[in-house]
Amino acid sequence: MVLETHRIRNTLHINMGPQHPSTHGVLRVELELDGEVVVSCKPIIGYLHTGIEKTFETMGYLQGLTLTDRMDYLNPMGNNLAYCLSIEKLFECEIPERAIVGRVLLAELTRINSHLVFVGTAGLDLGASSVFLYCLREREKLQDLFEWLSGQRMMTSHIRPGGLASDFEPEWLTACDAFLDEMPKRIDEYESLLTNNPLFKERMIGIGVLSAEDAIAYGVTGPMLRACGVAQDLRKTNPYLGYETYDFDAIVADGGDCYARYKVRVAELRETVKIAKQALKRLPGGPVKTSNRKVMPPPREELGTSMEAVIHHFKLFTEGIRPPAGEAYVPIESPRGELGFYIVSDGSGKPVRVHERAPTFANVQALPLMAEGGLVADLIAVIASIDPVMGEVDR
Amino acid sequence: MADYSGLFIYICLAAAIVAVIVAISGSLSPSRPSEAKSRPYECGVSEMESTQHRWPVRFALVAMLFLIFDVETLFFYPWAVLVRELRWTGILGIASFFAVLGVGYMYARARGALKWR
Amino acid sequence: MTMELPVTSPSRGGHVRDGGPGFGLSKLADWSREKSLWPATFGLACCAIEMMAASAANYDIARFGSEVFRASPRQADLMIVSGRVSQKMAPVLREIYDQMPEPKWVIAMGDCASCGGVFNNYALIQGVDKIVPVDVYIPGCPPRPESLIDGILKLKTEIGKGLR
Amino acid sequence: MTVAPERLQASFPNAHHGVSADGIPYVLVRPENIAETARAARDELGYVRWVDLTAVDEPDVEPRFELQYLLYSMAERRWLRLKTQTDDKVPSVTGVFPGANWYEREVFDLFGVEFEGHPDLTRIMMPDDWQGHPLRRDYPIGGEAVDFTVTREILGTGGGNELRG
Repeated sequence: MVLETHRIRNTLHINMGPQHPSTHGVLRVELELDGEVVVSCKPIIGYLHTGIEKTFETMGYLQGLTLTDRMDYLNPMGNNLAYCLSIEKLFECEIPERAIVGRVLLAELTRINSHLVFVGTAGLDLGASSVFLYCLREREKLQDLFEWLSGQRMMTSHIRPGGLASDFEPEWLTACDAFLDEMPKRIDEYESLLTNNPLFKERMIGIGVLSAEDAIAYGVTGPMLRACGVAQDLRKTNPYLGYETYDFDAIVADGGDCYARYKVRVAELRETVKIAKQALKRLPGGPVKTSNRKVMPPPREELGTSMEAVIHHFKLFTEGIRPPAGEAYVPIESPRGELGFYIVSDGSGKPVRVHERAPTFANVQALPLMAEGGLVADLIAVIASIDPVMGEVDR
Repeated sequence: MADYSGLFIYICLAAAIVAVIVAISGSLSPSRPSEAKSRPYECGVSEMESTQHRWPVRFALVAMLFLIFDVETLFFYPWAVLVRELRWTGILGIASFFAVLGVGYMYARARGALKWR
Repeated sequence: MTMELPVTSPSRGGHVRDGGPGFGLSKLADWSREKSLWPATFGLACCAIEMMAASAANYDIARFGSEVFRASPRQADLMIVSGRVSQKMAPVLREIYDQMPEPKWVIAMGDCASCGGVFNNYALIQGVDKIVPVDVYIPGCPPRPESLIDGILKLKTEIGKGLR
Repeated sequence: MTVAPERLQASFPNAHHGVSADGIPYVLVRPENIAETARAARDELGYVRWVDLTAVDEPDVEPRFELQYLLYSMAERRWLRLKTQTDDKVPSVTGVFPGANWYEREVFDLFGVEFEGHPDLTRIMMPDDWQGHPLRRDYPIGGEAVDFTVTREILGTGGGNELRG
């Protein structure tokens, strides 16, 4: 057996592929390793490309709403909200006060839902498997609330263009209040497990450092950008839904490493509970659906009396909603960053183009900046700290 | 000849159990070698390149250090079982054993053998 | 892009009952295979989050022997395809399936894995049974953890009886 | 929320200006000087944060693709949209904004717009051997016809596959 001599290279070229326990979905990373040190790391995406933006163009606007739930499946109501805000901006339609405050409440509850999965999986990736079970215990309570409200645990589609799908029941509000009262104690539990755990700190502090300039130039947003010391939170810088009237502070940490990102997200969990409680307290009465008949169908009882309502009802349910021609992009602050739907409409029932500005698409693109030079085990911590959701990266 | 029959039975029993387990699993599990199964598992993507090439010596160093200190803990077991009977002489003996290896550990740590970079 | 299915018929799910040495040993084998079905982590999309919820404290599929999610296909005997399978992911899924030792079974969790679901377009494999033989299809988008447990239990009873 | 168009008009005299329905001003420039416009927007006007790039395909309009670049100014907390219209070629802006790398690869992959000067212009979403650019309007939606009994009777056994193209 002739031992064929081949080029002597001292770097090992391996593939941390789509099916990997700690790539948070189907992210593939091609690694060039010199021993344990990552020499070059090239993220490859597309393994969950679902052609959602093409499917939008074959559906009406209201049907497209169900697609938004499945893009960032950890933040379904946030996606619905961004989609609806862009459509309502095209319509210039007025949303009743109760729907606005209700949307803030639901968006913040979804933020808790998403950050709980982050804390759970960040611990799980670094070997702390009990935190995962604690976090998902609270998340189950939250999902029961969502299911009670909208009938679906995850894909709620509860925020519709023009308001909400249905009103809040008083008992639901009290149950939600009880859940929010209990959350701060739970967050202390998670913090007691992870935050000052020497192993956790050893694995996270000083790992995967990202400078503020790189983050801004690469379009990184959300907790990753705030962890680099940049106070960029759309709820504060470009408030929507009346966020300027709520008293909370945007968490900014410096250091730009994995631990700073973890701290920003956990502190944000506490702020989110505060906002949700304020939203619950100030939830006004009144309808949750807009009176603009081009967007929302008239209530059932009105159909019996006014012919005009029947015409609106008929047009809405045959051609769907038809926003005036134009383009709109109204971003929100999703748990991962700036999330917005760029919708181009030509006045017909089907959109010309719906493009989702996914925050983690830019965040994952910055992975090589953080991972190169570190060890392989640090790459796992960096991917966990990015908290990517491949559903919205690959769309 | 001191009574070694106990040890002899123990060894036969161990060998018998192993033989039974191997026999049952060998006969029951269907073995269907296929071309895909022989390929190395690399997270689902077919193998990038051959893996026969040089890898850094640090891996060997870490393996040796592990071997030494793992075997060291092995020697604690017999002492731990008889800790009461051995009393002070036992503790003295194991302390000296531990001290010698402790010095070795300190030296390795001071030389930075444990740090990867 | 459909690949040729393996020689074992889908109803067998790749586990060919070769009879074994009679006197009930194969019955013992079926019983033991049923009791500890170790799933391979094949979380793709939203259904993976529901699978995580199923393996967490509230629904806990560990009660049925699926405690540990094996990362490598070598040690797994059940592949739960949870999520949508894109064109780029199909050869990877097929490779993982091939690298799993027999006996192996496949659960298509959710509409996207069973039939492409709401995404009837160019990007997805319309149903994972186009590339691997599937034993249990679980409807739902995403299916509740209870329906995942129900699917696993149905598969277990079939394995126990040696039908699959 | 609209920036004073004069300030924009001053820095980009020969460009077409406007404000979209969402109040974000846009500057329509010719494809060849998109890079300079981006550099000017970043350096002079302070739009330092890269936000988004996508394309809109209008098959019956002469320059088929309209590229939408979205930037954000941290100081003034405002967005700015740069637009260019092209049929196939556009210079890449990865020199000005490194964040544009994946976005340009995605537009190349799904629309087929070439970005000259892009470090690694390959497919990012679709498999590497994929034919065609899916997000073009003339690209069929694909998938397969759902085999309802209704479609089977009306359209014969085909079940409406020809609709799918």
